[in-house]
Amino acid sequence: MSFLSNFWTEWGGAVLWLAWSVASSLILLALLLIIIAFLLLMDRKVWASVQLRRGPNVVGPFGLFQSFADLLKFVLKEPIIPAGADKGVFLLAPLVTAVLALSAWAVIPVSEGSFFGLAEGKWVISDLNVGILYVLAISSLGVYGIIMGGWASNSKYPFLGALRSTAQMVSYEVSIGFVIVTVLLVVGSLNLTTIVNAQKTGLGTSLGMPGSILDWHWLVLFPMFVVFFISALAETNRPPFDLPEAESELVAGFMVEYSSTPYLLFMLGEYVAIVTMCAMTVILFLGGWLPPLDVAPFNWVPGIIWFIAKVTFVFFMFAMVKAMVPRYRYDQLMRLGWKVFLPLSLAMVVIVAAFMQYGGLVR
Amino acid sequence: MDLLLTDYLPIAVFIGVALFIGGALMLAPFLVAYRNPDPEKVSAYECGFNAFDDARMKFDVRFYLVAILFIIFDLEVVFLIPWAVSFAEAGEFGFWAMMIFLGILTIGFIYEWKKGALEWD
Amino acid sequence: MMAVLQAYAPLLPEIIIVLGAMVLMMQGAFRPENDAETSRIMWLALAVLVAAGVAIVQLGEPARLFGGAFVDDAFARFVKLLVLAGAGGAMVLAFDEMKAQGSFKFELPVLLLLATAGMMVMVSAGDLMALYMGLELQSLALYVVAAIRRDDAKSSEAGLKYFVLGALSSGMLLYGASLLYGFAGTTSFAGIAAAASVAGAGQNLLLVFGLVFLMVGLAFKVSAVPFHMWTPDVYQGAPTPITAFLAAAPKVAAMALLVRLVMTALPGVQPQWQQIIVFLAIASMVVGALGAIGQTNIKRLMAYSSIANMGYALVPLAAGGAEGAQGVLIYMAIYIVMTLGAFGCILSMRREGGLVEDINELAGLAQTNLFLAFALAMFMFSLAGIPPLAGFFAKWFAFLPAVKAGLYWLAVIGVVASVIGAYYYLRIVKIMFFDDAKAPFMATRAKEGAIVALALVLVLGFVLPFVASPLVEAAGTAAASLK
Amino acid sequence: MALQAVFFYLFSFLTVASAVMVITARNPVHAVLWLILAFFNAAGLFVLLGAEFLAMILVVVYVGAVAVLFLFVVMMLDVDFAELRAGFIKNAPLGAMVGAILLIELVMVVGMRFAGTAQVVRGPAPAPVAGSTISNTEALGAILYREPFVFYLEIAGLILLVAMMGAIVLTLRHKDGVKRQSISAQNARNPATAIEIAKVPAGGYTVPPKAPEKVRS
Repeated sequence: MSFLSNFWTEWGGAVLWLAWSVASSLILLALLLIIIAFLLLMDRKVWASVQLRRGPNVVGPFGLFQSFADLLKFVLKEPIIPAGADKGVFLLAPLVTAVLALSAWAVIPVSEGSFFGLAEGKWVISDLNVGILYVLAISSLGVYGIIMGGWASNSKYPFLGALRSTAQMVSYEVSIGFVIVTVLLVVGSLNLTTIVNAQKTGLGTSLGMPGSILDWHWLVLFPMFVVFFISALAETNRPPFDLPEAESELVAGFMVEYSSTPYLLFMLGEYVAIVTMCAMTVILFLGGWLPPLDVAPFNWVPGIIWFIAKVTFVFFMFAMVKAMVPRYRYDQLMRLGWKVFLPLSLAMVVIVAAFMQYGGLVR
Repeated sequence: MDLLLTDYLPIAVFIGVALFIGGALMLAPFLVAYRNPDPEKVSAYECGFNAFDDARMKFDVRFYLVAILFIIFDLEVVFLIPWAVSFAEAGEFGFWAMMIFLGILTIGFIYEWKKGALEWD
Repeated sequence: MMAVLQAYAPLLPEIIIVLGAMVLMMQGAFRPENDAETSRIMWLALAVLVAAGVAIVQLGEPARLFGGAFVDDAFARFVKLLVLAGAGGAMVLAFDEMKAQGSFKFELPVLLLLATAGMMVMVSAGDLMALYMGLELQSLALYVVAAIRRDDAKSSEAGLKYFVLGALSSGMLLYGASLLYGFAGTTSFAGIAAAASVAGAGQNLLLVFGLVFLMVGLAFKVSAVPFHMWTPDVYQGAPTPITAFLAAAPKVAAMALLVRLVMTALPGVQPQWQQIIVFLAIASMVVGALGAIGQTNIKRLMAYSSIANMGYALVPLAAGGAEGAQGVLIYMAIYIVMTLGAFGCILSMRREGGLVEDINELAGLAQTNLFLAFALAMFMFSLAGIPPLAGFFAKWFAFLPAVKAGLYWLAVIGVVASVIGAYYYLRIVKIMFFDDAKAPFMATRAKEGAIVALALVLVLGFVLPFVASPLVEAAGTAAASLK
Repeated sequence: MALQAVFFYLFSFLTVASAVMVITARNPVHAVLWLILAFFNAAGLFVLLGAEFLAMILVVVYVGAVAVLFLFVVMMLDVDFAELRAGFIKNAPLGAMVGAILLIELVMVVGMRFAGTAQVVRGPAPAPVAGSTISNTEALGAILYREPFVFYLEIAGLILLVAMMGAIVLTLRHKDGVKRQSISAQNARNPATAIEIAKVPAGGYTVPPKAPEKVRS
């Protein structure tokens, strides 16, 4: 007994801390995955509606449980590892994709203040000083899953898909970097919470509508908002930039040889990355958890609800783009990235900086 | 120490939990699913044909050029980030210092453009 | 605003070169790519070099900028003029030959200008970081230039070898620099000098190891033995005009950097670096002299010759002091002239199929082209150190400080190595004048002829007091300004 | 403090171990993957030092960009493993010697520290002001863009410029007969330039006088 009590006095804090960390991580991950399950359904529903179909409607009411059924199906499918594949790398690739995509969420704040009144609680796992760089780093690592999967499959379509994908993601990452720099110029901090809070005042305030939707960065940095949104599509291999898995050319690109849960992990990673990008759009440009108007009914709603609503809205845009825009050809894709977005975002960096230096635009 | 404990350890725990979930999903079908591999099933997919040769091949040097140009612009972004964050402290001198830096790289960008390095063919 | 700009006036030569390079780059990018256009850009690049030279002469008071990272003193100016001359001379040599080889690209002059800018930063470096940045700017441009004939396996290989070994040496240099930083807590030469002048600093391992690694890195760049392995291959593989460039200006810049580093940052530990320099000098002189003997390829021969020459140039540095620095500067000035002249002759060894590099093809040159044979003979005599040619005086000013400093045996080894070296230089003369004539070379092209003639005049005329004494004096002033 | 030490040794060990794997891995792609792991651990070491910005940049630049290039190169090259290994064995003694020298030096330098013969000639290392809330990114930004570092910034720009030129000079090739899309030409098309109305006489035929201008797409 004395051993136990000694243990508790010495290590109790650490154990509690660890338990709390694991618990909060689990809560966040579980919520995230459940939300993604429904967003996936929404993606398919939106797509179906645009094409005048009904979409999944069998499992549960309105097909609400479709994604869970899919999960079960994947788990029960036979996992196939091609004979010529590099087994270790082949299995590592989907794991890397999914885990990296998920780990970006460790720094994304979904609201502010304390978490249901808990002293230890925050609305984010870790409010990093360099949060935005962390997200940038994680998203720049997204290519590895694809490159590893494509290479390890030892099959032609995956290889070609991986090549295309890498060049594509890499090309649009530059514009994303420049967009982030313009936001940093306006905000002056790499911390994501600070970036959201900086949108409490801005253009709307000077126009006489403080704390409103007009304060958010999407208005002041409108071209950057557009560039970021489109680059996010390209960065996550979403249509119309889904060349790495263009089914009419490459069958399924880097995922050709995958089946069962390894395939599921790729899909999961992809959707988590998409939702991360939606969340980043919301944080950088759409005021995070801030209500669109700082007046009575709106500011009663908790921040988390606003955040989820906004993310859902951006995801809806992603889904609509997928449904409506035909796929780009590869040369057009590269042209857009290098010859339109790159110069545009670079010029915007200079313009915003010049405005701040000489035009009296102060943070 | 503080930084480590308050900021990065939770991230490590989070990644650990994510890894656990991912690993569990990955492992599940190997435990529960029916497995019956045969040579046809585990051969590389090539629209029904047998693969002629190794799929890993030499490819266009252009991909490599894209990767190099990306590194250069990525570094440019890296130089811009601290500048953007400390924009007020850097002052007018810092502003023009960065403009010269960007000017040098813009010259390089124009050169690339005119040489056709940004075209895909 | 003007006041801010005025403070940066000492940077004017560098700014001229960099701006010139960027303007020419834009011109090349926007104009059609053909030989005539590239020729124009080459001429403009030469004009930029001249403008920078004029700017250097016109500079005002010596100054230190950026916390001592950029030092503008008489030493820097002298070496910069040498670098500009070397770069300009090699550029003139590059015109016709690069055109003949079909790799006449406008990027060539632009890269050479940027490399020159890097050398100028190196020469003015008063800080380990400036040293490294200048060195990298220079090296990176030269790696590309060495491989510029990308469809030629040899040129690509030369570029790759140069790059890999250059990167290795940069790594060594950085490792040494980080140790020195760990020792002194600062990267500025003045700060290191202050820290190193504390009594007993010579026993500090951080300082000693840092010193060693810095020396190794720089020895790579000046191709001093035992870090010379890349030189023969790169010299042989790179297009000949590029080899001329590599042999001239970068050597001077790296040597000057070494001089400034040991004289201004490490005067407190002279015994330590003196040992290293002595070793490098002896090894380079001996290996350069012996290695050249078996060579039949004239570019490889020039590579060993330059290795040996670096050994001779290090002799006065081992002696230290202003006189030693003066000896190095005089040696490097004459070395540039001899090297460019010799390469001008090598570029004239042309037959229908292009350049001829085999020494035996020179047989009987005196009967077919007396001027070329005479000029090459003079450069060889000069490299061998035969009076009254310039090379003799170079060695004189190199060995004199060593003798004065009591390094008799170093001077003796130098003289012995010179005698061995004379064997292979004289062998070429013998082949040219006494062997049976082979098919004649094509007529020497005007630009190469001009460089050869100019170098010949300088080599022959160095004995005249009005040629020698301004150089010696200027080198003396430059050396004295090293503090 | 113990926790920090644990992580320090963990990261250091993994860095060294993966560096060893980089040079012993049979497959160059695996070698690059090990290298990436080494970069990650180096980033972890930066975090332990409190250099968050550098840690993130290390990941963004080295893992996100440089290693991608490495992977490309390794995938593009037809590396002959047998030959590579032969070369390794041939050069191993030289490499081992250089490595040994470096190791001995490091041990001596560290040993000197423990033996207490190291003289501290410099002032205390710059440390953050206690209680300051400035992040290290800001601190970096505050010195990088003014004297004297602005000098290095501009030279870094020039080095990047040379790198751009070098990459293009050495690798860029244009294929012949590539049809490129000119979006401006497409947008400039109008009915006047694109179509022609020809009157076809009844029972006859007509040959267009000239082919309509083709716009490449």
